Amino acid sequence: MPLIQLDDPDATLAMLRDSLAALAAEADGPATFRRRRAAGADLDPQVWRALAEAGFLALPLPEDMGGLALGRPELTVAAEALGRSLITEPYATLAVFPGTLLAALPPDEHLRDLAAGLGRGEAILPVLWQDARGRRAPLALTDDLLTGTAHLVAGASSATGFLVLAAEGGEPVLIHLPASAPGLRVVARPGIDGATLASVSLHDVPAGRVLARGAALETALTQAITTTRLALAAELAGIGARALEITVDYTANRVQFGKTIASFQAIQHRLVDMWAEAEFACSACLNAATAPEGEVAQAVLAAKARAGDSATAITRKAIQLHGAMGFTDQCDIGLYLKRAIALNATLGQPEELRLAFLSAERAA
Amino acid sequence: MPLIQLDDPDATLAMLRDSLAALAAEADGPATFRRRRAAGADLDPQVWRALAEAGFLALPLPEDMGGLALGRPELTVAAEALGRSLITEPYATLAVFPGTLLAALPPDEHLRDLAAGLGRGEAILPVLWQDARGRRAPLALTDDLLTGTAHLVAGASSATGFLVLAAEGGEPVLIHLPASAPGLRVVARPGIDGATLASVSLHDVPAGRVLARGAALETALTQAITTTRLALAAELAGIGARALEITVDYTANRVQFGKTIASFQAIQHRLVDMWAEAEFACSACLNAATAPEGEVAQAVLAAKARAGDSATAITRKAIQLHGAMGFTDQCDIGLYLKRAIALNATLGQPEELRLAFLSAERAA
Amino acid sequence: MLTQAMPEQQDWNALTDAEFRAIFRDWVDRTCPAHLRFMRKQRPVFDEVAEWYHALARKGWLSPVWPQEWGGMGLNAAKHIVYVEEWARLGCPRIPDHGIGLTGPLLIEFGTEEQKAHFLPRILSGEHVWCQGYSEPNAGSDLASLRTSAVRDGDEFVINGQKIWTTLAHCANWILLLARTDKEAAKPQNGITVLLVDLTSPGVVVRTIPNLREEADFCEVFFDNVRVPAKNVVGEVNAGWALAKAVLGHERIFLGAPSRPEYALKRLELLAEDRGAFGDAAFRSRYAKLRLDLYDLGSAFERFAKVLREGGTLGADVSVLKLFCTELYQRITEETLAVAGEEARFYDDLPLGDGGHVDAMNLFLDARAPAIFGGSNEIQRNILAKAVLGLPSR
Amino acid sequence: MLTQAMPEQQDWNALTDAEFRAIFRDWVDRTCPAHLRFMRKQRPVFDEVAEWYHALARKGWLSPVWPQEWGGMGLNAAKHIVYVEEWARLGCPRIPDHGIGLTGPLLIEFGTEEQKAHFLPRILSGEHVWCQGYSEPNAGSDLASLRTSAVRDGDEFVINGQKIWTTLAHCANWILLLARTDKEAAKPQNGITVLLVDLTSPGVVVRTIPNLREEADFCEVFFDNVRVPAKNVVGEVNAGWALAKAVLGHERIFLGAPSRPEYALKRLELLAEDRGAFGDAAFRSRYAKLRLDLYDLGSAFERFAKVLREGGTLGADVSVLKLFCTELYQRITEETLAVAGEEARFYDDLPLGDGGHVDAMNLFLDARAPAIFGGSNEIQRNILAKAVLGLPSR
Repeated sequence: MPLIQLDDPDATLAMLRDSLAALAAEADGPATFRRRRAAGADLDPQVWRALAEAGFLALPLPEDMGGLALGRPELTVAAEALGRSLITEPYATLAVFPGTLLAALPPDEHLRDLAAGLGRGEAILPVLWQDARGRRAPLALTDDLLTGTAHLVAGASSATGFLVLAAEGGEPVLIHLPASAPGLRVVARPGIDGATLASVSLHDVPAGRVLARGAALETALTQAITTTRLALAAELAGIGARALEITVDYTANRVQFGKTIASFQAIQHRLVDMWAEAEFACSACLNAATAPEGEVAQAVLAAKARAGDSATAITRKAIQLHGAMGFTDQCDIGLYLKRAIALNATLGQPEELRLAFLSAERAA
Repeated sequence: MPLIQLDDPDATLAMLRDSLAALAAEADGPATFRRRRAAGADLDPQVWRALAEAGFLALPLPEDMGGLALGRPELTVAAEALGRSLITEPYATLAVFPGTLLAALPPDEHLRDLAAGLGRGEAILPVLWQDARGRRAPLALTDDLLTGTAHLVAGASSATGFLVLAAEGGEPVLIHLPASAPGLRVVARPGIDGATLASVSLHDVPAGRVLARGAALETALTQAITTTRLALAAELAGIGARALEITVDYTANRVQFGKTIASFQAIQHRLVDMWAEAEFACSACLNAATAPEGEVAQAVLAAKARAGDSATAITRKAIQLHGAMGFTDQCDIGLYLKRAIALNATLGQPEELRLAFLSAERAA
Repeated sequence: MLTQAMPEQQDWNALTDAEFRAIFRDWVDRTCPAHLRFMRKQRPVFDEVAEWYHALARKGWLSPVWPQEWGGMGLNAAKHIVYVEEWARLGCPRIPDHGIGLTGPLLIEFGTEEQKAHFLPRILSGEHVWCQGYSEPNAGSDLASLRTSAVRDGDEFVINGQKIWTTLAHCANWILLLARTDKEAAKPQNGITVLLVDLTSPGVVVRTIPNLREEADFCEVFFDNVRVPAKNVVGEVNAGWALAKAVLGHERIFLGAPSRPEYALKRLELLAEDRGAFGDAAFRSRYAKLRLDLYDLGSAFERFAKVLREGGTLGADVSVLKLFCTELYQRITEETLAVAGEEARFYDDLPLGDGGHVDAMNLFLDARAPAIFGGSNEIQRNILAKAVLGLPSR
Repeated sequence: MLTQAMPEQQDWNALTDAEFRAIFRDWVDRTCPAHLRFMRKQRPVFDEVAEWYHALARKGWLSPVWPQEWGGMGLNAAKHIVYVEEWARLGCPRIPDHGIGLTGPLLIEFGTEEQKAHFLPRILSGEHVWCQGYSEPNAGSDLASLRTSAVRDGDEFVINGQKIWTTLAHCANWILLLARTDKEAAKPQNGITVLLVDLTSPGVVVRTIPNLREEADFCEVFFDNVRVPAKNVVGEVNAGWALAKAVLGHERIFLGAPSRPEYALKRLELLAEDRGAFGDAAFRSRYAKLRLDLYDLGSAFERFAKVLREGGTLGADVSVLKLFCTELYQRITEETLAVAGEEARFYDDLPLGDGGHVDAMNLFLDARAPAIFGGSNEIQRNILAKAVLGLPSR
């Protein structure tokens, strides 16, 4: 069955998979999804802590930030495993994104402490940077005061602080703000994957420490987006592959007209096509995880687009093949669909990513 | 099986169908296609004469032009029947288009004679008006001389004359030119449906009689395009429906692994989808043939787009279901595909037609 | 109970379609409450729409196809189509309609005079709210294999078993039940009986099944030695299969009515306008395809409606509408999520600049259902292959 | 006949892939004639490419996988992939390759020493041009049901029957024939024998079957009491089925190699540039999808190639490449016709502003074939359902 077939010479990847499997056995993914959704929460603190303890949050951080200094292959395998187990905490946006952003900045003591806290799960640091449509939010730093509203913020209610990407004059600055800063207002809305997303408004909030600015910040942001997209792609690939497996099992056991559904040729061909989509998502992620440095950006665009299309298509078809059962909330397959929709819509839907790939290629 | 289900209170349509069936029994469509292709001809004179004798060429002309003054339903049924029988003479472009163009112009004696000759099959009058991409050709009338090149011209080698749509100053004029006019050059290329298409160059050709000009001409042209597209749509619907029938027959008789191909569920579902496409093409044509005057333009855009997509998709899938046999030239199904491609590409591919529909609707 | 004002009745079928349409639209537009128009919820429960239900009943317009002697409008298929079209155009809410659409017609065709006299007025009054007890956990598409049993015991039948996917059973008080009365029948279709069962009877337990939108459209209904009077059998014992299949008739055309995708496309258009998507030629191209698919669905619907209008009957081929319609509905809602972009991460409705909302996710999730229910699209394709194309099974 | 210059041989597998690639590319680029590069014709006949065939043979590079002792390069799967990739990248023409790819490997694995010594050099020299006699009119996908018979008569077999879809048989002089030698076998797969048959034998008639492009790729081959020496049997009599199935091995990966869609996408790009289609965002969107599909096909191909590179063997799952590749090839050529617009009415190539041409229709028609041949995509899906997903048959 489809898996991202990475080389694993020293068995690090197998270890990561085992570790996540152990975690998933404790923290039942679908049950957590439903519990968090019912609570209107933005993450499940228990699962988040477990992820920290298993080292998943520190995975992309360098050693001097208390991290494991693991690379793209390890991140890919970790995210894939999360997808397969339907552990739906905001790993990509709340661990990978701020983690790789901090890791890519010119380091200093404060920044190292922040990142280390993030890796230990003690600091929860959503990045405020997107507007309601996912574009750069108009957050302004003027006379040491921050003003503006960021949207689509994961983990805002659980946050210990925020990383605010604002503009000062024409220059981007990154500021660390404590969650308790005065003039900061969080409004949460339910997300499709059972975690709330918030808009965070800043009204003349006294700016905390500036962590970085200018070109170095832009470069770090670009890197963080690419790495986060890779994690999202791998998670989507895991979701698609697992949803396929679940559907194969279901249809191979469900009997109609005296035969299993999976024995009908039309259903078999449908399942083969779903399997092919899962295979292609996995090989695209493999390619992105192992591409040479100069080709990573393009490879990641391709992988996120492919894995997003693949996971949403597979899970939609999986619902159909589950029949009436698939349309119920009690059946886990619907949760896979919802998670796939959410991740597919995070940091660029496929069409946008493909056009970015094409523009870069044709400009080259 | 799919058919354009028009009301037929006085059995005119049944008569038309019978008449075409008799004609098709004589003039074997596929055989004529191959013969005409081998000869590098632009039409088959024998079949064209038979169409004239059966009244098909005069069908859209008013009575004072020697026509039958029949309406959209009759034209639709005639074109559908041609499609089903794979009579692949350039009926739409060489009978319907010049016929309805002449019929829509302010009449005079000369124009009536021309049209009557067209209806009798004695005059073959391609319209010169398109450039190499199907846009309006830059044909200019200056000091009574015509200059410029028209492309995509059906019947150019068989023509007795040409209807030239040129610009004089800023104004459109329509000129009748004898085929023997000096300075007129025809270069033919093979078309995918076994009839050549030509480019016709005019180099200081003394202009013949001006048949019409100005707004009246533009209006007539718009009407002629709409009516011709309706004929094309109906012919495509006929092609698709007949290709489906052929494929149902073939797969219901072809045995593999001890069963007929058509008994495999995956093939059955494929055939059902092809049937649905044929059904929708037929109902779209029915709608266009019976729409009230003010809605015809939109209904025809929709019908031509639907029937074109449908016929090309059905015939492509039909090839696949015919297996190796479908890839041979000796199997008629390939001719249906080729004819579908040709008609689909005539006067606007589906994408272009859909965008035109949308623009008109959103402008309204 | 039956004290409504005298309904306004006449021979509707003697009017032209246009005349009937004008009369019907005018009254509905004046009468259906604004807050019930274009409801987000596909399947409101009885209490939410009771006001509109009773208004229709008072007018005598609640049951379009029942004969006038039983309080219906007696519409022929052509007029019924107008009724449904105007209903959709004006955005009237779906009412709990199993009594009107299923139990009523069944009793009118196969019921005893006593059954008709007792049950039909109670449907019109809203006293009885019906649900449909056909599907079972292992008899969904393959209904003939149902197992819920009804065993004769004196003047009663004793019911044991379980039904599932029973729409709105938790808001109903009666169920039209298919039960097995003969386990030894040669073919599983034989040995099935239709029973009218009071859901308030002892031994009945109803449990809701929340759907993908976390709404309780569906229920499970459990029967534990539930006693039903033998007079509540419809038709003959063991001959219920034919009855259950007989009712649908010309109404199959409505499974392919363009109203759902039409509504969804309107939402897509609103969102796209608000988000400026029409400025993107790639979106325009995809939107134009969906728009034309809807337009052509209208043409195809009209071709079948015409058959009914001229007094014909529909063949199996009418299912083509259901296939195309349900799959188009899905494609429209998928494009809506694409236009939503990053906002497709939200579960709730998307705000528009004018203060309105578009329920993108609600529609996307809802669109999963019609391709599954009412005979899944796979089953429809099987039927079409045999019945319309005559494809062999070997 | 066998008087070529000494081939340049060494242990290619000891080189890195990159080293081998550089050496191979350099020589091919210098040697393959310009007029044979990127030929419009998919399947040139022997005479059209003889020059290139002989150049390869002289160099010893004609047979990438045959062992060096038989005049091959002895490449392992990894190097073979490089060979095929560079071949495609440089636009070298396909050569009549049934001798190299089919008869040769079969003889090397199952042939007698005498057969090897006689036939292998004649393949390299071009004296023998082979074709493959497997399919029959009623045994296409279902090869086991073939009927062409071979009856023992002393030291000979007498062949009667008909083969079809025999690629380039009219330009070949030998055929690798599957024939039935036992009509009574319990399973139809048993009782089939592989024979080497001289096409110039009396009783052989070859007839071409023009394809959709009016080219004679395929033939029918008729056998009327054709006598074949018994020493021309490969392997055991009645045990030919396993042999016929055995040969493909790792080469199944090449059925899904991206070269055809890559070439087609390049043509689409040229046409689109010339026609200004990249200025239309709707086209850009569709083109980007095709471009990324091709890119991802490359990633998927690489994932399977890696297995071979590391010495592994491929499972049935490699067919996913063939499915995706052949269907992508079709979609690209369909989009090319859409860009052609009104010009999609032409059968011949479309002129570009720079004097070049794009063979839009040629590619569109050619793209119908790969989804049909080499095991139709329907058969591939059946195989994948069983072999990879383990789906039940009841």
